[in-house]
Amino acid sequence: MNSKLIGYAALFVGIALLPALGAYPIFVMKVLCYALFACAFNLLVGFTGLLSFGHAAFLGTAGYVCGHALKVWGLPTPVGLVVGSLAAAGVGLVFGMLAIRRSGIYFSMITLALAQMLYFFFLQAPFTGGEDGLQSVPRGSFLGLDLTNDLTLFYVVLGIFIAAFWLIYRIVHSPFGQVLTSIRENEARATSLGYDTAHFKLLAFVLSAGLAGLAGATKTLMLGFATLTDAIWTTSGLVILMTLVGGMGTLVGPIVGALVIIALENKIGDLGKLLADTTGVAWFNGLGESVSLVTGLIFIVCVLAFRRGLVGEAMALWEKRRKPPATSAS
Amino acid sequence: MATPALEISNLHAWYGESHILHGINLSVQPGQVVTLLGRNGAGRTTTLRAILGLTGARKGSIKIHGEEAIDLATHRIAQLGIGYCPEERGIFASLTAEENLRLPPPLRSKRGKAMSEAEIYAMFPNLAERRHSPGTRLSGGEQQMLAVARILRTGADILLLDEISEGLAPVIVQALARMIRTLKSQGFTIVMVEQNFRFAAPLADHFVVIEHGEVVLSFPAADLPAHQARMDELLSV
Amino acid sequence: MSEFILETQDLTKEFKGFTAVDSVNLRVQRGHIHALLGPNGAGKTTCFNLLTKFLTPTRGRIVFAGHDITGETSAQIARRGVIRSFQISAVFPHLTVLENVRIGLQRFTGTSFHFWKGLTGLKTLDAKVLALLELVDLRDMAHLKAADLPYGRKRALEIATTMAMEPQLMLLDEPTQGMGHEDVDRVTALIKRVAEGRTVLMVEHNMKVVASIADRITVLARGAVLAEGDYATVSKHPAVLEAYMGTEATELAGAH
Amino acid sequence: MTELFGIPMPALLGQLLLGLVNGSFYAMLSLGLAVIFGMLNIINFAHGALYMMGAFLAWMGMDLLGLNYWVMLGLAPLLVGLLGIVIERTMLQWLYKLDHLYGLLLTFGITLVIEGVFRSFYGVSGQPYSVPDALQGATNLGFMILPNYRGWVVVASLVVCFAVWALIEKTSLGATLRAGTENPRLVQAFGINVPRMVTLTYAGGVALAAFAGVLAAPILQVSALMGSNLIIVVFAVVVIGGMGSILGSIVTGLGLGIIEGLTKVFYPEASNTVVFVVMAIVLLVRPAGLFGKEK
Amino acid sequence: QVSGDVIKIGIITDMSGLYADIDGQGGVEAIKMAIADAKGMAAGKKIELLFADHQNKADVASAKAREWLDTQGLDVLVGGTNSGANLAMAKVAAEKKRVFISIGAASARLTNEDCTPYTVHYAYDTVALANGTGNAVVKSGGKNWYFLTADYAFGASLQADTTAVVQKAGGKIVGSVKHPLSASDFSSFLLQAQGSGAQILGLANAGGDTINSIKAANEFGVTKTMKLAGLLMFINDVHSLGLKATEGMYLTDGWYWNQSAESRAWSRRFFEKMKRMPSMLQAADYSAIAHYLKAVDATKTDDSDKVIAKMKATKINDFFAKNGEIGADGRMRYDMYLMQVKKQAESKEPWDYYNVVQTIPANEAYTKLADSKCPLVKK
Ligand SMILES: Nc1ncnc2c1ncn2[C@@H]1O[C@H](COP(=O)(O)OP(=O)(O)OP(=O)(O)O)[C@@H](O)[C@H]1O
Ligand SMILES: Nc1ncnc2c1ncn2[C@@H]1O[C@H](COP(=O)(O)OP(=O)(O)OP(=O)(O)O)[C@@H](O)[C@H]1O
Ligand SMILES: CC(C)C[C@H](N)C(=O)O
Ligand SMILES: [Mg+2]
Ligand SMILES: [Mg+2]
Repeated sequence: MNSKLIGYAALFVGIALLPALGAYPIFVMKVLCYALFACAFNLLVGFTGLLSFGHAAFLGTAGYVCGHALKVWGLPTPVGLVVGSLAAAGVGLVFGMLAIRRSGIYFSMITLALAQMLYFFFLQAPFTGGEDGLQSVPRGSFLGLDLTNDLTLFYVVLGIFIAAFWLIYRIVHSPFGQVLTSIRENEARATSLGYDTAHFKLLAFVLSAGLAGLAGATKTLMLGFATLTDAIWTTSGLVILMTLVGGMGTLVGPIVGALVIIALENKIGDLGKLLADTTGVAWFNGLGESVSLVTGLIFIVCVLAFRRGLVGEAMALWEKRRKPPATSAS
Repeated sequence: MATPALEISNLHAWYGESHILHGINLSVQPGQVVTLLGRNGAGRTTTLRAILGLTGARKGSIKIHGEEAIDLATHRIAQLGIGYCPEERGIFASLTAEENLRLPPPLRSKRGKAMSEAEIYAMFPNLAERRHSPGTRLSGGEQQMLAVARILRTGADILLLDEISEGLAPVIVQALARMIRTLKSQGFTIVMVEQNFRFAAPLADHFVVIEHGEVVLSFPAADLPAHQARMDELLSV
Repeated sequence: MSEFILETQDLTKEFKGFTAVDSVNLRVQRGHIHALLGPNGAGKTTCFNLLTKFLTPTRGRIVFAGHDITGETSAQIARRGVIRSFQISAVFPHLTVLENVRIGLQRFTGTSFHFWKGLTGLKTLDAKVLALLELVDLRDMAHLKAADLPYGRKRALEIATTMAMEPQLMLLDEPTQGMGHEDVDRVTALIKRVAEGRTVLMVEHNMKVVASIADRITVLARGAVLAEGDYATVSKHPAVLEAYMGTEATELAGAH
Repeated sequence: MTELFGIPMPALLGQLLLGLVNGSFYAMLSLGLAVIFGMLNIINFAHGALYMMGAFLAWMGMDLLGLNYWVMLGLAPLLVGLLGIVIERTMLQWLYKLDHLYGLLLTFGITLVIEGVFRSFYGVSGQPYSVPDALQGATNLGFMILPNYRGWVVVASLVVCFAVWALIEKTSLGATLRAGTENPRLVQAFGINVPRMVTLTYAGGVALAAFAGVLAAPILQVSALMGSNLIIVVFAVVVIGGMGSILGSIVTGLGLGIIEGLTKVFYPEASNTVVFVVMAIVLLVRPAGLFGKEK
Repeated sequence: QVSGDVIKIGIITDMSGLYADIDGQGGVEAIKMAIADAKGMAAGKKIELLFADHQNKADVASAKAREWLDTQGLDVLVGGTNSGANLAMAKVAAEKKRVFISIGAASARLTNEDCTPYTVHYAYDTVALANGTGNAVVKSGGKNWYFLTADYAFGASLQADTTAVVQKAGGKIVGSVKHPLSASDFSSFLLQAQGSGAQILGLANAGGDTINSIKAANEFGVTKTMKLAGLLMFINDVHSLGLKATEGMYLTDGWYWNQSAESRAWSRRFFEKMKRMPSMLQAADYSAIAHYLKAVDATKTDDSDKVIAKMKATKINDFFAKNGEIGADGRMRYDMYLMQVKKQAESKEPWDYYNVVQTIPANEAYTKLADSKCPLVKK
């Protein structure tokens, strides 16, 4: 347990030092926001087995609401973040009540469709700015810190991330988390023990939506805008991919997944140029525009061969080495 | 002796993680009728399903007319000449009685005699009458007849019949008994699972008793009196 | 208080064009071990599913301890003290044996929705859990993952979890299915032991088990009750012999 | 001019007819999804991408090889069907034992790859594809001028949908398919090569999508993203219909197209969302969908 | 003084979407020509060019802009097509105090409500389009208008500005319908327009959207009852629709390749590279960058404030514009043209599509500096 804590602490200290080591703070913040988004998503899929294909809705809702709160209502930054997250949680409650009625693929399809409905709403609602997005959201200040400075903002974002991660850790290791695990493992059995599994799933859904909202609100704060990209279904797909690549149901997996995917999105153009230069195949130059092709391939590979994700596979390897043969059946 | 129609050795089978069959051995000569006996849950149905590769994992050897079938896909095994009438009947709800009847295609091996539809309807007049009703609207007995009837069309020569007398009125059971005699006289090889000993006893050439996934007793019909006591112990409750 | 803890009236379940449970009137007496018998597909599991609301009856009424529970949800019924096991073993495979049982007990702490709390609060339950595990000989394995248990032990774990809920009525679906001889005996003894002071309704194919512990037996065939009574009565009932147990030795001899 | 609820009749009928055109696409796509789901238990996310491919193949056939619309109407589904065989054999078949969600995820990945390929070659802007000569022009229906091509789309898709329905419900091949969706293991035990049947079903389902794509090419812009927005609406259609019956998916598809058309008349702002709103209502009232079986 | 010892130019535009033909790769090429014509050097330093695709998404554009400005030491950012993306980039550039030249965007907001000290808006805007086409159409008798509007910043601006012009000229707006950017099916929108009974269908959209709405209008026979007014049409659009579908249409443009010998000469060079004639935007890309580079040369620095001041102080005189002038609000004002699409028979060579009907003087085409809503304009 303790070694785990040390591990997390080391991870966060490492992240905190990144800008000092020359990393572009906005990039790191972007990874952190997506990592939080993925962790929130993972809270649902990894611990209840419900695969939501509509999580972008929460990211988007919180982005718009937080942006509107800061820009139009002029609320203080922390309040804006909270309002955004609560709005996402509220949407989560409504979606959850509908979607929880079905499970498996149907659940995924329903969340996808509901999110798309919200997307169209955002497309037309006046306060979102439609295709143009909600722009020029002021960063304001956070407990007296001026956030217009990228570095200050970075530490605040990191702080938010750590707090949220801690909350997720808490949820997973709480009495509630125990029930969730049991539902994922064997829902019928959990029901037969007297748990109203729908209520537990709904709470998990709302918590996940709220935390995804926090990610969206933070992202809006950091970039200064909220747009439809946050709410569109490919973003829902992206977060699934991040979680899948990192490892569903592991705590750190989504963070790793977010890093890999965001880095890939940002650097793939360079990679393409490199490949084009070394191989002489000009087509690679266009790789930057083919992010979806590459992410698609990763998806396929993950589903076919890598279902536990990077962290999951690493953990499995580790376990195998520590505990040679499986306990033999008597 | 000729090549056995069906020869099973050391067959193991699992459902998920429960290990159900623990090394079944069974040899059936062409034209023979073998009856599998045992208590509920002993593993008789599982034996039939394992022959066709319908259980989870399995291992051992299954030879059909001398050909090893353990690694074949289910439909390839069937093509070697097997007609299967499952315990749960397996009548398809979305198909009419006639469609159910016509579902199994003629098998390539065609060692047995493929009955024509007319012959079948002659044998089971009820079915002719209800040929256009959805399969599951038939009464339990009719469904049972249909399940047997549809494998008689295919030209399979090894019939695996799982409790076909279950739930049928005595008259029908008698008809089935006659049918099995006919089939036997036509050279079919039959492996049947039966609870209804009264039905099975006069038909069988050979009895096999299964208990906890193992063959505990196997003897020709002629030796029945000699094994009476042991049978009592194994089958009675 | 009525002497029957559970009564069904005219309980019926139809699946598309087919009746799996057909007007069953079942009465389970308080304190009994009541066995439900019948050939495969007779509707036993479906009956359990109806009693626990995993399926909704097409018709009929279910009364438990004087309350009409026909309209209640699975979880509500469970909270009334009707706890079931499943035909195919139902443990939480990636939780430890201890956690498996604790999940059940946790319900009584009222903290199940507390997502902000740590697990320390649950640790107070551990002593009770271990005592229960002792009862089913699982104490030594308390910290293994349930998935790593041999099959028979999983069934024992399932029974322990069921027991932890201190149910008034336990529904056990083929608790000995898929077990070796010794496990069967162990589990039989276990059921006998845990049945003290409560009521058990069980489905079982293994007649030896039924004969040795059942106070009363109901035989189903094709969804309907075929016979009811104690073992002696039922095992001589001609319809039962015909439909279920097979012809007896005497007739077996007479067949030739 | 006659009016209904303050809406001029011609506008109403016109939008209804356009709704029917959209509904034809919903019907064809949800039908393919239903057929595939029945046999493979997989929700084929790639359906939209393969529909797009159908349209693109039509365009490429014309652009690169000079093959006309009618040739491509046959050829594109064939090619996409072949691709379907490859997808099923090399990827999907490994997933049947796993949770169905993996099928959804895998086909989602396939979607991204297919779209990515077309995007990297053709960008996201639409390629124009002209209406075949025989169907040029428009017919004045009195209440609206209906381009002949759109009329053809409705007719062709209805014919195809009902042909598929008849194939499945009325032929012995269809009987085998239906039996296969109920109990594939048993069907295989009768000596039928079920794995091959599964492959062909997938191929057939996606060929249907490609056919829809070719039909759509002259109406819509042929673009890499034309399938991805449509497929989500089709998912909603499927949730509403409930994967119960073949006929159900056809009826639901057409019905929702019409509902959408009506919305465009009465409350255009909601026309994008109406299908999803209907879905929410249906979920509240009948969680299993209109034609769905109770689980 | 030149930061980083290099003059870095970046262009972010639509390279793959519905506006890719109008600017896109061709725009990049035009800038490359400008750099080449400056011999790759300005103020004695090397010039470098970066380009990226914003996919018509404001967030992609602004994130990329921010990254380049933060990490690449970009000196001047060129915003290609799409007003939404340009409004977003203008904010980032202003925040980072770097020169931003918006070329493809139409929205006049860039030099009004949303103006910044660092924004230069080149080529055209919605006001100029409205003044040109809107006036011409009303004058030729088209009084009742219905708008088909692209649902984003540009569409809204164009509709609003045209509405003002039409109403001022005595016309009437009967209704409007918004369609999503990059829509694929226009049929139901057109049906609504047809039901309105208006004479003129004003297409407040652009690029692929305009092309498709015109096609569908023909298909549904809308053209039989209404006249189309393409409020923003580029030569590429006319090219892909063909003269048959477009002949006789009025449109407003800031530049036409065949308008003068100078223009023809430059355009032929462009044609060599791209195999098609340049649009107004591509020519403007060249002109704007050449103007910027001259300002850098003159001030011997890449300091934004100094360069901008110089750019505003110098008139633009090249093949693209005569006596063009950048105002305090950032608007580059120059003469615009009302064009009419030639009849098929009149067209002598490929890309020979327009007759110049009227020159609209700069001060009539654009919002007067004094009327600008930009707070930078001292009144
Ligand atoms: N799908 C399954 N999953 C898990 N266990 C199964 C499955 N099917 C059967 N079993 C178990 O396998 C054992 C053998 O069952 P089988 O059906 O072969 O018995 P049987 O001898 O045919 O008896 P009967 O048909 O009278 O029940 C039983 O314990 C049964 O519960
Ligand atoms: N969800 C369902 N849909 C349709 N039919 C069902 C369903 N569940 C059960 N059945 C059918 O209902 C009948 C009774 O099944 P049930 O599982 O209750 O039998 P059982 O008595 O428990 O048998 P076993 O001893 O094999 O467990 C069977 O024919 C079965 O196929
Ligand atoms: C190139 C143009 C068509 C872009 C459009 N004018 C806009 O401002 O978005
Ligand atoms: Mg059996
Ligand atoms: Mg059962």
